Amino acid sequence: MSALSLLPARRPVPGVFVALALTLAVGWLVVLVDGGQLFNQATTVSLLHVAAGLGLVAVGQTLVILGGSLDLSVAYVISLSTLVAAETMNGSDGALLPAVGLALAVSAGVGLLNGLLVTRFRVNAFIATLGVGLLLKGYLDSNYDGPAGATSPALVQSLGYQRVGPVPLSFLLLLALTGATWFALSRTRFGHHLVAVGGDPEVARLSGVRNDRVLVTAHVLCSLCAGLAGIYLASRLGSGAPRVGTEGLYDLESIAAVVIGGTALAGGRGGVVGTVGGVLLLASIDAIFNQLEVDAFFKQVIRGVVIIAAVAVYARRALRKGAW
Amino acid sequence: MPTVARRALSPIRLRVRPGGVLPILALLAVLLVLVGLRQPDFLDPPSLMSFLGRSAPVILLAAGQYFVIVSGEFDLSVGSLVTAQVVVAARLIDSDPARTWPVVLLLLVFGALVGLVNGLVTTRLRVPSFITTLGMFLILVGAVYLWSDGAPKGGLSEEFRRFGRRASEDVPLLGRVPYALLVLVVVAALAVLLMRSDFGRTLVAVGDNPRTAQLSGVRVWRTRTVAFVLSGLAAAVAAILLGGYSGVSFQAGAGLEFGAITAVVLGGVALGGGRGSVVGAMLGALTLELLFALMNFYGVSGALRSTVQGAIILLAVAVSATRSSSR
Amino acid sequence: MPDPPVPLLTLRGIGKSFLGVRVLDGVDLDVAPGEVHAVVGENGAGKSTLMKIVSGGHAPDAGTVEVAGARQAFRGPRDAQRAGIGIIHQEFNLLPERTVAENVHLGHEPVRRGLVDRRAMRERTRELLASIGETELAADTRVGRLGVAQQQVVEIAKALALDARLLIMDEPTAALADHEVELLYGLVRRLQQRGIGLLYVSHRLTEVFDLSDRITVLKDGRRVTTVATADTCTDDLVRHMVGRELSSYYPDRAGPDEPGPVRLTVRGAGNRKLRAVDLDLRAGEVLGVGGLQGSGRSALARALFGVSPFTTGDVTLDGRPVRLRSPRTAMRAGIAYVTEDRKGEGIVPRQSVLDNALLAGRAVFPARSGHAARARRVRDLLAAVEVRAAGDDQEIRFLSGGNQQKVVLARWLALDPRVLLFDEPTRGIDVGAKSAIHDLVRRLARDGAAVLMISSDLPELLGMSDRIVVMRDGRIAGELPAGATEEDVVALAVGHTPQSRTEIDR
Amino acid sequence: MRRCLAALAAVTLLSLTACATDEPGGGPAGGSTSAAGSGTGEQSKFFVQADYDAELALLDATPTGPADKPWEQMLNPTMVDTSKFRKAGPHKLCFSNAALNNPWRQVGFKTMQAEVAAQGSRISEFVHVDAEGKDQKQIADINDLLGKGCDALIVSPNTTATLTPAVEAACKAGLPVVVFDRGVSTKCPVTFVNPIGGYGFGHVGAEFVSQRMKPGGKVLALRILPGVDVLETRWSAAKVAFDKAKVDVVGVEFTDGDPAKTKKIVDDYLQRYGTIDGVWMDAGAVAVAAVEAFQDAGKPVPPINGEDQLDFLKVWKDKGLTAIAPTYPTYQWRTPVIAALRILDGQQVANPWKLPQPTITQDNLDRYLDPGMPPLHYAMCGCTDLPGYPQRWK
Repeated sequence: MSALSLLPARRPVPGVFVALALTLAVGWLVVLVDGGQLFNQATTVSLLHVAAGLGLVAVGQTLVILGGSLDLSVAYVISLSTLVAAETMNGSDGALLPAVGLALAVSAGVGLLNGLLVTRFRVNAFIATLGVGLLLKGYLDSNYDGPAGATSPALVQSLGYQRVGPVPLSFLLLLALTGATWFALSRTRFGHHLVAVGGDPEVARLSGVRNDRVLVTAHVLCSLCAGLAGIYLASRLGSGAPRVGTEGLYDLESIAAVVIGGTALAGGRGGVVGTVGGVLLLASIDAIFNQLEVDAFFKQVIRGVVIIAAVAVYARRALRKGAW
Repeated sequence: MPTVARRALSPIRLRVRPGGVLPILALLAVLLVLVGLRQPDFLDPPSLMSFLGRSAPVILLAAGQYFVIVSGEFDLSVGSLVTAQVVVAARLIDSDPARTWPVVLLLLVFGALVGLVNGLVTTRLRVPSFITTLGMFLILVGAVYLWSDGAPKGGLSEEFRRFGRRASEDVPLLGRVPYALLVLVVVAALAVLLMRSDFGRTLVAVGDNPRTAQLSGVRVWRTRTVAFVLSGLAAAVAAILLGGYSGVSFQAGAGLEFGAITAVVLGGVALGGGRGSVVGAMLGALTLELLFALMNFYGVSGALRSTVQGAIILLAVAVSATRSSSR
Repeated sequence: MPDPPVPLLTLRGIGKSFLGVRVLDGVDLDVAPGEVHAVVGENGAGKSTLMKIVSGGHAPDAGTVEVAGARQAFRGPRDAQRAGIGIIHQEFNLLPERTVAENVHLGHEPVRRGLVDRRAMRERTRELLASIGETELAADTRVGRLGVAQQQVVEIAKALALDARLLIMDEPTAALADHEVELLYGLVRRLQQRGIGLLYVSHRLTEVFDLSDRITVLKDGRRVTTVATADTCTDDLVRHMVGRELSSYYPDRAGPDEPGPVRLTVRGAGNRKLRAVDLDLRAGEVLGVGGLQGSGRSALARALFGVSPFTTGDVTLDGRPVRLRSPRTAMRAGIAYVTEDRKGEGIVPRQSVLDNALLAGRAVFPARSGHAARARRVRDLLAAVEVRAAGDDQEIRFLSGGNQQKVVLARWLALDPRVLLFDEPTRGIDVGAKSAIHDLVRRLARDGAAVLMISSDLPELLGMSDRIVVMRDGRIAGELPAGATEEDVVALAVGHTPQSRTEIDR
Repeated sequence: MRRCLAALAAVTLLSLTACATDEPGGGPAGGSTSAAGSGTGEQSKFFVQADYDAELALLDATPTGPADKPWEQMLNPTMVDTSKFRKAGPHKLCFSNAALNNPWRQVGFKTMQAEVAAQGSRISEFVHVDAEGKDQKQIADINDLLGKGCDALIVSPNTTATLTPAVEAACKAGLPVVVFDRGVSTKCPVTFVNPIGGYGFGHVGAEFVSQRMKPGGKVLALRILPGVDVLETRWSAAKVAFDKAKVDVVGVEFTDGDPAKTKKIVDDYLQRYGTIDGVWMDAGAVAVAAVEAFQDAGKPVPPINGEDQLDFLKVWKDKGLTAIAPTYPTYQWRTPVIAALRILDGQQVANPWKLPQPTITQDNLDRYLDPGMPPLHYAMCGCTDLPGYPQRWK
């Protein structure tokens, strides 16, 4: 309990983990009956890889959502980041670090633009990040007619395919990022201020929080996370891919994972641990349905229902707590 | 003592205030001038009429989205709803003209029903509408693919397609007037009337401050649900016109939700509710459509279009946002 | 240590305009260490704007702000905090989802080796709370779980956490019950002794006289006068504020034959916050409801209006049983409710004055005699209650609090209600508008409406009511006739045992 | 805004300096870009002259194999030995599918399922995993399938370059891999099944359109999406044809496969240029919409190419269009199953297994137009002899 009591808002384990456990248990049973095996090594590795990709984005998305904002441009940032990384590396290990640095720098630049539009120009986050996404889309569409560049073999072997037992390195990266973010939220001024800005911007402002700076930082961090996801995807794919972000629906799925994880869409409540739960839940549904070879469209229907139901449950809980 | 008995506000001041239609009219005028410079015959009645006709579905969607946004919510499901409607229509009509009208009716009911579900889940289960309609989006796309085995089946009858494709010929002065434009004019008039009615004013009040509205006897959940139903109905009408215009495809409604929201915001309506006019929202959609036509006329590279679109939206919204932030 | 000759705060020629409207004009003011300097004035006199300028919320257009002799140009609240200026806001500036400690330290979390020192935060919070006599409150509690008074305590601790040299209190007692006000008095004295200067903004003149050393009166954005408290009296002050005598403060009460038949009866009614409420309300009378914050006063009004309905008991209206399940059913039955939280639930801020006034009618009653006729009627009502606005299509948020309240009143009057429930109808409203509203309330009763009026302002409660019921712990503790004293009310409200701190969440 | 531009500028600079070469190993890049266009702008970096020449040569080549079963035919085959994969049946076949999100893939997949059913006695289990158009998911899917004891793996990659590492990993696992539709940048799969390819498709359409219109006439090129490799090769071949024929390509527009957008684009181009003398499309999905746009504007439909979708064939026949339909036949979905089974039998298979890529012309139009099938069905499915026809495809 001592570790839990350190959670930022002192909330119990988000219900998403209960749902995750249930889903896995039921899924395991059903798959077993179907004659399959949910938890074999290959499936677990696949599940964790899918989770890692989405998770890296969703952790960043959690930050902006906690701050009462939103980022719809992450999908394009991911694509851009894969390309910047892969093209800079160009297949050689020597350019690995500069490439990673450059990809992150470009991503951070996009985040800065998002943040400034939301704060300085007071553009609603939905529209601002949608617009920035369109800018990036145009750039990608007009400059790339397909995958480009080549990821350094060292990165492919390490981040892309290395694993410790059934756990891929990338998933460990996600765990590390989650830990760092959790720590930042609960133990740094930035984290405290971010949650305050999301909870009530006016209260935060009058308490001396520099809302704009906090939100811009959150947007930069969010884009950095998306950039990191891009680097990971580049290491998985072996090259930069101009459509990988949009094809993966990383924008909407990351938001879905965040809210399934119990973070309020309006901001000010929630945390990054729940988000990882949300990501794992979505990835588990994927894995189970894969094992059962259920039609992808049916899965999409289920996904829609899960998202709505999860948030409805949180809403009910919040209502029962009453008072506020 | 000056009291409210004095009604001395100049009409100009009325329109420039935040939420007014003047900025979008100005933008529209600039685009019209640009089009006129490049393609003078675009402004001739026949081509203008056909442009308005083909823009009708998007404008209708913007109007539907306006009801939801002004009441303080979002509807991300309209695009998928349009797709679903078109695919459903094709399969049910199966090129049989006799089924046209029943199916049209069914589509309207279906649209209203989807709106009703969106509304009830949002208001009664207190799921933020962004999530509700995102979920509905996934459900509708998944369900329609599932139902049609991944490829639209059947076909639309010529009678059905008439609404979106054909025109009333030989109208004095104007020449050809597309049926879609007639539908648009009727629906737009209804929308304007609705927004002037008690319901319309109440809807805006709900978006502005739902607590106050509730304590003034407004059934907030019902009002918002009706807004979602209106959006669903608008999507149904848009689907009928769009299916008529371009035929069956899974791409029929793709991305329309973002287009509609963008249009509404461009038209001066505040996300979060409580401000803006339905006329502004529809003008916003018209402006976006004109922007696309403009890019066709100026030969902007296909791939660069989204950049131009994104830049214009950001610029327009940022300018109006910084201008109206009167704190 | 003797006071230094330099004042803590010196304002010179402060001016500020919004959208071309001059809100402050050449205001001078200074506060010495250990001094309580009260600022009074009608609503719209510019007090809140002035306080926001001092605390860095607004930048002045003209004039200078000096803190301890050093000229300051605050770019935000943060700069003001650094200069040692703290502010306690009228509305709570707390985050319900965060703990007490997190709220108290928001914006200046203690940091050790780059990380927030949570232990230091908790300990310091405990110390701060103890220093203002609060020992029960745990630093780890979520603020959303606290009652109103406890939240006020957190708010004060939050201001103190900054080691403020100058503390601004903007209507600090607005949400407090009387015995809590006593606590605040003690606190103010203690702060004074520490050499902290206080800027004290309040509508409650009693408090102003009890606490302050000097008083500055603002009117229409200008400073009318600054006087030593000892050299002035209430009458003078009110004259400065509104330019008229204190005399006809409250309209005459109902005559002996004015209260008509019983209009509303409540028998054995209760819900989560109320128990066994029995009540009769007559046509033509003003029934005052007193009690501490959280005693169930607002819950009573909200139950009668169907917001949080009674779950047990019976209510009859004009002899017929009614079930008040929702505001709509209440409105249909002829009940109107003016809420205490005008900003949060009274107005739709970005809509026009007319739309605000028409809101309730549009929502519930179809316009039988036509829309034009209804709008005309509402316009007449707006004129009758003397709303000051640039026009009835002006957005209501640009109006002063008093004028907003008048629009809200017009909204309900348009429905010809038989029962009117007022919850703190004059809170945060300037003296002029206050007496206009008092007159209106009395006139409504005289015209045959039954009025139930909740007020924390004891003189108002005593001055306006024909009868008073006092609530405690969700029950009706007792009834007092007109002419009761403040002591009677307080005795009933606290149940003769002082410092009862039972709080029921609103 | 300025910052964004700066960021974009940085990226542009970067891409200019960094994209000169590409990874080695038979990938599509690395070839010369000598055919840099004149009228239609710079040639795509997807364009490889050698591949282009080879594909165009294949268009006239005579296939080996049964004439009535084009899905078993091979063009200029080079056979490879597969004896090391020989195994006793029945077999478990696994299929990692890029997506099922368009009618072409739907028709193809149904055809494949029917083929599996037809080979029922030899296949014990057929596992299908849909990557939903996500590279990342397909990589995970392939990895997942490796743990399922498959006897052979069939892959239809979502993207050529990005799926290469995953396919390589599958090869290393020792089971025979058959790739079809899009290729991968590695030689490790036993065979790569596909029809002649994008250059052939693009060339046939463009050549037809440019021959049937007046010289120097105006062509509108309608494309689905940028950045999809199959479609890029089609366009790059069309470019060569148009530049050679010296026609004026007045616009290259992306339709997103959206018929409404298509009609608007055609409408605006008609308004801008008065007449359009030819329409070329990189895929048939919006061909009917383009035709309608001309009809609705009251203009004659110019020479146009579509694909073998029945709605287009029907319009073509009904309205007497001057049209052609190069195909990317869906019968290629049958071949991987056949190939996998042959490999498991130890029979030789061609690598690459090039399938013929018939073109529907005015002369053979009636043969392919079956009014009983749904409008978005692909005529070139080679599925009429399969179990469940026609119900399965309806």
